[in-house]
Amino acid sequence: MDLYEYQGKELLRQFGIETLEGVVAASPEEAKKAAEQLGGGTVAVKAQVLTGGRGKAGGIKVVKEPAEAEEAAREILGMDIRGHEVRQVLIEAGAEIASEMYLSILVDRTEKKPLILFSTEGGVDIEEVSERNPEAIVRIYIDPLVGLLPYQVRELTFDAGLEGDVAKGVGKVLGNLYKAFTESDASLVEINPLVATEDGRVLALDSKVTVDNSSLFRHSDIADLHDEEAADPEEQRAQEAGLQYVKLDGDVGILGNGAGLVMSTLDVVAQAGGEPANFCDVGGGANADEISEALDIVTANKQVKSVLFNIFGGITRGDEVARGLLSALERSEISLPIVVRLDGTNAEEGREILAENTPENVYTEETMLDAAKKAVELAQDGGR
Amino acid sequence: MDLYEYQGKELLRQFGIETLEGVVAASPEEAKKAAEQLGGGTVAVKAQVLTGGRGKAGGIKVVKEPAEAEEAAREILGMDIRGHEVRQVLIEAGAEIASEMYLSILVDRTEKKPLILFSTEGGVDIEEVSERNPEAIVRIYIDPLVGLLPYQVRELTFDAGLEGDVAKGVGKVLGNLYKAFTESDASLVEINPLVATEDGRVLALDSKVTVDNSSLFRHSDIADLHDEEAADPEEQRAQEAGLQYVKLDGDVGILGNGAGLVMSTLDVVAQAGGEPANFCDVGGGANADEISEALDIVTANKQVKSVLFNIFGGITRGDEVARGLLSALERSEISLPIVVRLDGTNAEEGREILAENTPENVYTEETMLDAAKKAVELAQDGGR
Amino acid sequence: MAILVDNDTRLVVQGITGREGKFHTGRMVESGTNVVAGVTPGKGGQEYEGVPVFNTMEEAVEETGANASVVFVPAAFSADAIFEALDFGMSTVCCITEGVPVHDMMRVANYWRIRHATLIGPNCPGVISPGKANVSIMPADIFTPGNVGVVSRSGTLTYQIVNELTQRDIGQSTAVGIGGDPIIGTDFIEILKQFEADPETECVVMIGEIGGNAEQNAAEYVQSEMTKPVVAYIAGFTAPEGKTMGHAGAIVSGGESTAEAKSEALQRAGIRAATNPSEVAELVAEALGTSS
Amino acid sequence: MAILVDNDTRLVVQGITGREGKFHTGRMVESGTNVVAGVTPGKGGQEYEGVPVFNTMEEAVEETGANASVVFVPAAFSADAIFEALDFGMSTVCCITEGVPVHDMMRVANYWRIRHATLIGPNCPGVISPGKANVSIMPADIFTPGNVGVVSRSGTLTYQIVNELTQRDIGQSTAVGIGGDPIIGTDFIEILKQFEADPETECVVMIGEIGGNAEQNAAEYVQSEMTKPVVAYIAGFTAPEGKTMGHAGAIVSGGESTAEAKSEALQRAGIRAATNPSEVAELVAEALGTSS
Repeated sequence: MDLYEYQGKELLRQFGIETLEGVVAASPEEAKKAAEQLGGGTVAVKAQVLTGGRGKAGGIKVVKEPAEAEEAAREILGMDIRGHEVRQVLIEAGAEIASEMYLSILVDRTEKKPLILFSTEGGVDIEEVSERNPEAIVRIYIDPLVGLLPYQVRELTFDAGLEGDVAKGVGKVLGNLYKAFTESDASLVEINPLVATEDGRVLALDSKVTVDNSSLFRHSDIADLHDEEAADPEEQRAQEAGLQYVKLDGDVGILGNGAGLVMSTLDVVAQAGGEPANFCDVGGGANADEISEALDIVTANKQVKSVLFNIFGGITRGDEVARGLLSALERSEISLPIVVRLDGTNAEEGREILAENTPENVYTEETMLDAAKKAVELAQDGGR
Repeated sequence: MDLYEYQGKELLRQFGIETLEGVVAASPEEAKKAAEQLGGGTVAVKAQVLTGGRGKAGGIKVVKEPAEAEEAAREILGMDIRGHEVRQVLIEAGAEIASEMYLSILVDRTEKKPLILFSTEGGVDIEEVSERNPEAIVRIYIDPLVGLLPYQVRELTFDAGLEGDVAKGVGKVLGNLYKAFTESDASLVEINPLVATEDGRVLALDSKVTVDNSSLFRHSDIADLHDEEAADPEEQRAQEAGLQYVKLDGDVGILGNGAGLVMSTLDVVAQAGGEPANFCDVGGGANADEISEALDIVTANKQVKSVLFNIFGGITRGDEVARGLLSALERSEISLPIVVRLDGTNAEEGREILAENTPENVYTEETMLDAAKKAVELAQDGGR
Repeated sequence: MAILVDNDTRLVVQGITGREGKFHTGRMVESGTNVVAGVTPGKGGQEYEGVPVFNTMEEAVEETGANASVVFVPAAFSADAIFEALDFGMSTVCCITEGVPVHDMMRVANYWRIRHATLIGPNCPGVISPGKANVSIMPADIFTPGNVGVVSRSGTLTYQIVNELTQRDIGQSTAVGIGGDPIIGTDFIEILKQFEADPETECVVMIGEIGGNAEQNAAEYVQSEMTKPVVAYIAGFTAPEGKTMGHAGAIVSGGESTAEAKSEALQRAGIRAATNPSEVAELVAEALGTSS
Repeated sequence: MAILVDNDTRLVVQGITGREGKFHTGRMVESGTNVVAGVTPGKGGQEYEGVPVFNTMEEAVEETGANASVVFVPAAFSADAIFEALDFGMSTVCCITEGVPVHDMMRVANYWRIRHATLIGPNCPGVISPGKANVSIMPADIFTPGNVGVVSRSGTLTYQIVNELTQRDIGQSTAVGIGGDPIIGTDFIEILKQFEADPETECVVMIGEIGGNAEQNAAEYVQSEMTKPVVAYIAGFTAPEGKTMGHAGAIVSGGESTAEAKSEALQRAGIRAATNPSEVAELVAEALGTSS
């Protein structure tokens, strides 16, 4: 689960990391009031979206007075930044910045440890820095059973060439950030830029925090921050139904059982010249309710012109799957062409059941490749 | 550093472990007032001493009303329990006890891990239980990097045959006790007995807490509890001078450099038929100030009839040691016979220096055995 | 032989009395696995499918000499169950449970005892050595004994591919589902190493997907250390950036985590890569010299 | 040969710029030890006795190829220094510092990397392999090369005994002061094991004291595993219960921790036990067949 900048900063502050003073606004008027509240001087108006690249998209403006803040908010609110609508802006006080740095902690999958990344080249994309000048990034792995050790903090500051107050300040932020990372079950906490001010303070000018979804049961405060409005309505509905669903741009709706099989189905559809409209994993069972809900969600996307249902019968046998599917189809009023490919245990029996009972808009195929081709063809023919 | 029962209980309460209500009293009058404050009913009057066996010594009395509490306190205050004078009593409310258990966490030196000991046979000496019925003790080692795991708590309660509220209550106490143990840098936390009450609560009826002296720099609150009055005055003075000193019962005062060498010196004196009056390690150097302070402390014990000074010249050479000793002797006015045994690097030179310059009451010997014999002989001759 | 589980496996089911635990215990027993014990705190003394239930792993191991465990306990308690299994000497631990917190898994993965055991999962289908032992939730009847080792991050995709192998009369030595989470116990490399050493295994199928860079590391290992042929398949070429595709670990989050990057690494390492699942069985047949 | 430290030792001194660190670095260099680096945070770039000082172990190891370290940093920071030494691959770490918190040491002692290194101490005099390397605060001039291994919980008592050995022309292969704290890195057994394996060592002197039961464990080990003669001495027969005798770990706190119990265990194991320090050299001479 991703947090908005302002939520992430609130979390950082809870763990003792300093940020600039800021107020969230959802309208130009609120933005103006916020700017006044912050003293009436220079403020930054920053789009709150759960994606990167807002700077380049014009989602951040620095203005000199409240009236300008109102104007900037009017421009930014409602913007679409990489598919995300801006519904809030953060109005933030200014600061005299002496230097910009980068600091993050993430979960390193290979080492299975928290990894700290630090660079004195902050404010830019860290992947860019990594490619251009890998030496400029200090990397330190933490043993999660031991925690962050004092020597590792020193190593970071020495390796980065920090000195004096800045070294001390960064060390302190790092200790607090590691605490925030572990105690919030984060998979990523990133401060870019982490700035040193002219008066020697070190503070977080931006924040990017991702909390492990699997841990939300023990972080109800964070779970409560989940922003349902920001999610795609079909994704939201799928989540409520316990389905794994991701919306894409194409016109071939896809359902299947098992994440790997569904991902593979998307690939095969693309290879057949089609464009998948979504990823949808219905899980292991052949429960008619679940199948029918999944079909409804997939076809609620008006771009979908055909549906490919790819099932491998494992523990749930092919004949049971076929019956579940039929019962689901009976209940729904989908007129779109549906290609069913059924494989695995008792697949033949399942296909026979389908062949005898299916409505006209349902086609069965034996292999994934053939099924994909058929679904693509049907979509190109216009579907409904 | 050992805590008094009432201090240990205060610590346990800070970590969420329930105890009986209690008040400390330093006089019979205070004891009476305390008993009244606790409701005027049955209370226990318990000697506060930093040693075990107070029960057998008559240091605990259960009384039915405040006047009796006053009387009991009068008997207990001033008592000598295994060399410890009782200066305070804890007046504690009564409880309906259903069962007595034993729970402790200690540092296991061999495994280098915290070790939990639990028994449903509480209220008695655990070493006794261990000998009589070792099966009655559940032992669980904790990995200090992982901490106490839920499965280990279950294991303890299942292995001990606990059920229902008592199992839950003991589990909760254990979690809190482990926290108290680690966060206080304790080397021992012991609750004996840990009791289950008739109404299903689990609480600590006694407490024994030892905090690692080496950790006191980060526990100023605990360090402040150090009871200077309870210590032997010479031990207290030695501690202030940074010397390792332990008072014993004999008449041969002993000084040396290095804990092992001094322990060995005590043993050799005993083998020679003498009785060591103390253990005193003056450390590695040959600083005249330190030697003179150590000599003063050792001879402040009026039982001492002769002194054995056993030095091994290592990095500090024998000649330097000899000069340090002479300068120390010049300053002090000790008339007791002092046997000096000097060995190690430049020992011969050192002995020569001593031979030429020492006052009459100083004897030099070449070997530990000879020196011990001489010191014992001199003590038996009456010393001063 | 086979790897990880075989006829010598004495399995304990942790969380045996839960819905999933019960159901799959029945299936594992049915497919010939020597399930010697179950553990559910508070249910000690009961029996399920002829399997005695204990309160603790300590008791289960003491009473039955179990040497491997499979974990079905709920996600919030899975790490605790894994620690318990490791502390009582299990040489293989399979955690089926989905949704185990990543930080819990990091702690487990860095525990010293893990270096003396093989942890498969979490969020995995388990391990099956056809005809010997089934420590998994996989449909045992699509498997058949043979000489192809399978290691995969995905469940149904594995079934799909194994089914096609079996249909071609190509049997499997062991199939290992290493799990779809960001932090898993055992990565591809450790399993590849065991297959390389297993005399029964002659060819290995590796099924990867987007997220992380385990496939790249595996490719390097295959190139430098393995003599046996490896056939690979990667899923997720059409996955968009930043979206979790079903598995918590299947997410494109930078250059290395894309299917393209993985595919390129495989090719650089000279590994046979299938472009769709059905091609895998063909390439395996080729590699074994049994293609018709 | 020798154990732990020898001519191949490339030593880094952690806390080299402190009073003790400086003083003993001089002595270690003097006695021929290859001291390649020092570490003191913030003092990087300086030099002491010709030894370059670095800010971090990472840098010190990278620049000098150090393989062993000796720790002189203050007690509150010693565990951190030991973790740093272990993380950068030191095979031997000697912690001289006294007063390291017991809980810090328990954490260090249970860290997985400790299994790949030998930690001597804390609160110990260090290790010396006469004529080869001196990683200690011991007076090097009382030692002489030879074939007796010495392992001890005490400093000056070791000097006393070594001095008498040397006076009898009995040299030492390596002398190890394992330290007087309740929780130390390496116990008697690990050192005995190394002496048993060391071709240069023909007889071992073990010096114990009250507290814990390491001597009992060692006695068992000697009886069941060692072929080389062991001569032992235990100090503290006259120590009262519950009093710390100089060393934090030297305290009688129950049956096993007394000198009597240890002495009995030695006798049961058939180990030659001296009743006073001087007898040790006699018994060693006897054991080596060189008694006059």
